[in-house]
Amino acid sequence: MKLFRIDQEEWNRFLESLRNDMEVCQISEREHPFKEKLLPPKETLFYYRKDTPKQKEILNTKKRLFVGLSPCDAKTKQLLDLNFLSEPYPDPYYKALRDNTWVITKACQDFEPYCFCDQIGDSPAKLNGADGILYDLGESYHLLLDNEMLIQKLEEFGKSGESIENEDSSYEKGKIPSRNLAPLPIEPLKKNLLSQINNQELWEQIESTCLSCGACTFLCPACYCFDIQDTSYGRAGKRERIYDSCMFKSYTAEASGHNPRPTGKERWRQRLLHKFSYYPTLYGEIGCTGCGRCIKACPSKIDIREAIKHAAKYCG
Amino acid sequence: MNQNDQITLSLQLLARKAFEEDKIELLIGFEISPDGYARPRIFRSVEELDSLAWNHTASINLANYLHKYKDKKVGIIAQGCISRSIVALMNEGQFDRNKVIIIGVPCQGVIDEKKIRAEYGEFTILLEEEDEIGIKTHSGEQIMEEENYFHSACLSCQYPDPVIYDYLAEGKSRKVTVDYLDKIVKEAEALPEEEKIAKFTTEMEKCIRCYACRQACPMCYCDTCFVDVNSPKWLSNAPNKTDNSIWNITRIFHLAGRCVECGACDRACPENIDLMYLIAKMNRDTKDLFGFTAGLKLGVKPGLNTFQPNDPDFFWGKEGV
Amino acid sequence: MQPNIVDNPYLPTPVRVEKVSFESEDRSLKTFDLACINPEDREKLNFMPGQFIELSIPGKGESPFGIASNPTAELIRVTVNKTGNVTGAIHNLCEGDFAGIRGPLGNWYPIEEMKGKNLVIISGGFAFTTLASLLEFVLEKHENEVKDIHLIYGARTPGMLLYKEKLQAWQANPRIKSRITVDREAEGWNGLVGFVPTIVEQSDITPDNTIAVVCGPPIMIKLTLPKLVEKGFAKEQIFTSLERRMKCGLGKCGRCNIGPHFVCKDGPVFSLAQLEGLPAEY
Amino acid sequence: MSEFEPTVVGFLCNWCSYAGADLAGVSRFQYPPNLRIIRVPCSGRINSLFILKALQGGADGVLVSGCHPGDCHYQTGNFYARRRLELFSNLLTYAGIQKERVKLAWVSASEGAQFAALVTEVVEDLKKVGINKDFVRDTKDIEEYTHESE
Repeated sequence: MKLFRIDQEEWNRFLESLRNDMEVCQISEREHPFKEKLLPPKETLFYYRKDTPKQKEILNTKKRLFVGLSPCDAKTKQLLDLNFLSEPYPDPYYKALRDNTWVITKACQDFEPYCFCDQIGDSPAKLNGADGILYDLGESYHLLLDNEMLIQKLEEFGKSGESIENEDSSYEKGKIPSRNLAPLPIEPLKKNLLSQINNQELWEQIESTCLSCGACTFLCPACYCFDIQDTSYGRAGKRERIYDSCMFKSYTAEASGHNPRPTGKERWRQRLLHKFSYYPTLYGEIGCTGCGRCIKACPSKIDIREAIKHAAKYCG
Repeated sequence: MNQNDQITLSLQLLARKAFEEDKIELLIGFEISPDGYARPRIFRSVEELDSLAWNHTASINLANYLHKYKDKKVGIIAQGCISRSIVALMNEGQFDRNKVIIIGVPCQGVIDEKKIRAEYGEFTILLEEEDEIGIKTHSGEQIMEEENYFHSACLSCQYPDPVIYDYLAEGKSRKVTVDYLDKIVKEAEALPEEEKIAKFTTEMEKCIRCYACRQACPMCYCDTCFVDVNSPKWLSNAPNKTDNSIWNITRIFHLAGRCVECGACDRACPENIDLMYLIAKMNRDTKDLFGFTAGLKLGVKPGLNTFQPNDPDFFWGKEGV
Repeated sequence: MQPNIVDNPYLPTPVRVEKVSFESEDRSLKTFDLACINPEDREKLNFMPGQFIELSIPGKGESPFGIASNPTAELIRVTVNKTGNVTGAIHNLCEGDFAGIRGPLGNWYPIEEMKGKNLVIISGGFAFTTLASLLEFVLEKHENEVKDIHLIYGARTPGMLLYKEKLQAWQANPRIKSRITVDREAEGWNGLVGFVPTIVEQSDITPDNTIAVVCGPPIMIKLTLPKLVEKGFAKEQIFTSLERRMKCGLGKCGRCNIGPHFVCKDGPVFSLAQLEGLPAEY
Repeated sequence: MSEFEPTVVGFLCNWCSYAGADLAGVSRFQYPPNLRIIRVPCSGRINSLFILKALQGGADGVLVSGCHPGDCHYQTGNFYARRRLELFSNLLTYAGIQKERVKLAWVSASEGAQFAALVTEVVEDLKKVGINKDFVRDTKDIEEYTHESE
C-alpha cells in the first residue's frame, strides 16, 4: 500500500498514460450501481448452433480501470466475489470481468440524503477493497494505491510514494463528512432474523405498501440474482443472462402454477433475510453497501433503514 | 395554517369518523417520512391516524393498494386522479362501489422529484405554501416556479377534485388554465420523423425493465402480464432497444381508454424515462377521436371496449374514398 | 464422490436423443433416453441417484430434471412433464435429435447412511423419477447391505404410474415390500386404492433403524410427513428431494434458496432436520 | 445493386380480406410478391403485439385488413378493431415509426382488384421509405456467429 501526492493535472496525465494498456472510465454519476460493470444487465454467455451441437463461449477479458466511483460502490466487488467466486462452481464470466477490472474510488465529500454507509459500520472514505482511493485536497489529491500493478505504473510515470501500513494511518484525507447518526441495528438481524420467519405481523408491516416492482433490486449494488434466457435467429442463437428480481411474483413461480413465495410478504422476507441473515451466515458480510439507491428508487418510498430498525425490534 | 395542514386535519377527522362508524377496517393513506415526503401507509386503527397526512409529495397512486386489500372493508384517500382510477377500476368490475369508502381531497398537484433533482440536485422540502414550494439543496434554499416543480400530469390536470367520494376534506383545489401536456404533445408531433424516432429511442434505451411503471399503475392489475407470459414468449426480458420499445408502447397502449393520467408510472420510473409524452398523446387521441375520457362516470365501458358506428375512419378503402 | 467441475459450468454437454416414449396415458409425460455425442463426455456425467441435470434445447432455454436412470446405465434418462415453453420443446424432440445437458448437479440420496438399515421409499405421481434411480441403484450395488426395502408409490390413475415394466419387476421382487396405489377405483386395477399419506399410515413401516425418502407434490409431502412423525420417525431419518425453479443450477442465480441453502447446490436432497427453522418456501 | 424489395406481413381477416386476396389470385390480378399473408379470424383478433412483433422480426411493413365496417362476420369485431388500430397506428407514428409501415385497410371478399391495388400501393410506399432499421431486432452478433460457424 503506497500513498502518493498528485495534483489534478498530473493525475489526468497519468490516466491518459494508462489508456495504452486499458480502458479508463471516469464515473461521476451515482444513479447507476457499479455492479453493472461486473455483472452487466445483459451478458452473452455463449453462442450456439441450433442445427449442430456447436457452441462458442464469450469471456470478456478487456482490461478496464474505473475511476471516481464512491467507496461504497467498491464494496460491490467484494460482495459479488463472495457469491460468484464461491466453490464448487466459480463463475467464469464474472471472474473474467472482475479479474480484468481495477477500481480507484474517490472519498465522498458529502452525504446524500439517502445514503447510510456510516450507519452500517462503513465510512465514506474507506478503501473497501478497491485498488486505490483518491482524497480530494482541493488543488491536489492524496492517492492511496493498494495494487502492485498500479503502483508500478505510477512510479514509472515518475511519482514516488510513501509506503503505508494500512488505510487507517494518519495522513491528510481532505474533507471527510461525518454526521451523528446512530448505527443501524445490524447485529441482532444477523443473529436472530431467521427466527422471525413466521412472524406474519412483522413482514406484513414491512411489506404493506410494497408494489412488487424491481426498482430496488435492479439498482442495488449487492443484488445479483439473474435469469438465463435464449435468443435465437435463424440457425443460431445465444444464451444470455439478465437481471431478475426477488421482488417479482414470477421470480419463483413454477411451471406447475405452484409458487413458493406467493405474496409480497415472502418476497420481502427473502430480500431482507438474504441481505442481513443469509449473506452473513454464508460469507460473514451483510449484502448491503449503504448506498441508499433502493430508498431513492422506491416508488412508495419504503426505507430499508426503517425496515432494519423495525425488524430489529423483534430480534432482541 | 397552510393548505396541506388544513387538509391533513380534515382528513384525520374524517378518517376517525369512518373508523368509528365501523365503515372501514383499514385506511389507505399517506404519512410523512422523516425526509418530509408523503409515503403510502396502511392505517389499521384509529390510534394510528395521528400520522395520517397530506402534502405535495403524495406522488403514488393509492388505488394500487385496493387490489392488495380487496377482501377488506377499505377506506382510501383520493384526490381527483385517484378517484378516477377507482371509477375506472369499478367500471372494469374490479370492486363494488359499496366496498370502498372514499375520502376525497381537493388536489393542488404533486411535485415531480425528478424534475427538481435534475435542476437542483439532491434536495429536501422546506415549506409548502399555496402557491410556492421551498426546497433546500446543496447550494442553499430555493423558492420555485410552479412549472419547475409540479409534475406534468398535474400541470394539465382537468379534474383536481374527486369525481366520487363518501367524505370530502376541506380545501381548495388548483385549477389549471393551460394544458401543459397538450403543449408537449403538439411539440413532439411537430418534430420531423427522424427526430421523433430519435427521441423515442433515447427514452426507450434508458429502460432497465424493472417494471416499476407497471407496478405503480392501478390499471395494470393483470394476473400475468404479457411480458411474463411464457408461451408464447412475446418478448425478451433483456433490456434492449426493440424489446424495451415494445414493452413500453404495449403497456401504454393497454391503458388506452383506461388511463386517468395520474402520472404515477412516470414518477415511479427510476431511470427518468419520459413516459408522459407518450401517454398524453394516447389520452388526447382517445378524447379527440372518440370523445372518451377515462374514469369520469360510473357504469361506463372503457373507451376501447365500445364503439360508435360512425367513429372516425382512416382506413384505406373506406366508403366514399 | 465429488461433483465434476468442468471449466465452464454454464456450457452444456451435447447429447443425442436415443429413445423417446410416452410414460403416461394422458401423454403429458414423456421419457427420454439420452446418449453423449462425444463418448468421452459420459465420464464427466457420472452421477448418483438424486442428482439432476439441466436439459437445454438450443433456442428455447433449459429446465432442470431429476435423473431417472440407474447411474450404472449408459444412457441418461429423464421424464418430462409438458407444462411450458421449454418442456413443450423437449416434448417435440425426436429420436436422433440433439440437445444439451449440464450436470450432474446437486447432492444425492444418502446411500452410505442407508447401509445396514431398512429403506422406505415413498413417492407420489411424477416425482418418482429420482427414486426409481435410487431403487435400481440400491438393488444392483448395495442389495446385501440394505435390509428391508419398502416402496409406497401412488398416482392419480393406473395409467399415470411411471416406469410400469420396472414396477412390475419390483412388485415381483421378494426383496421389496411394495404398495402401489391409485387415488380412485379404476377399471382393471386390483391393487391398492387411496392417497399416499393414508397408505403410509396403514403400512407396517417402523422407524427402527430405518431411513425414509419422501418425494412428491407439495401437498403429498405436507400430508405424509406428519404420518411419519406419528409413527415415530425422527427428523434426521426422513429425507426429501425438493423441487424449485432453478436456472443456473450452480448456486449463483439466487432463486432457489431455502434459508441460506440453495436447493440446486446444497440440495435437492435435504433431511427434515436440515429444513427445520427455515422458511417453508417449497 | 438490385432494388430494395420490402417484406410485408399481412394480417387478413378470414371472411373478407383473405377471400379478397384469393379473388385477386383467381382473377389473375397482378400484385407484388412481397406480401406474406397471415390469416386471422377477424380484424378484431389483431393484437397490437402482432404488429410490433412483425416489425421487430424484420418486416418492413405490416398490412392489416378486415371487412368493411358493418360487414363483420361477427357483427361488431371490426368496429372495435377500428378504434384500437387507429389509436395504435397514431401512437406508432407519433413515436417516429413511418406511417407507411403500418397500413390499415378494409377489403371485402369481392374486392380482388382493390386488394391488388392496395398491395401495390403498400409496396410502392415502402420502397420509398426504405428498409426498416429503427424497429428491427438487432441480431448482428448471432448472424456473425452463424457465418463463422458454417
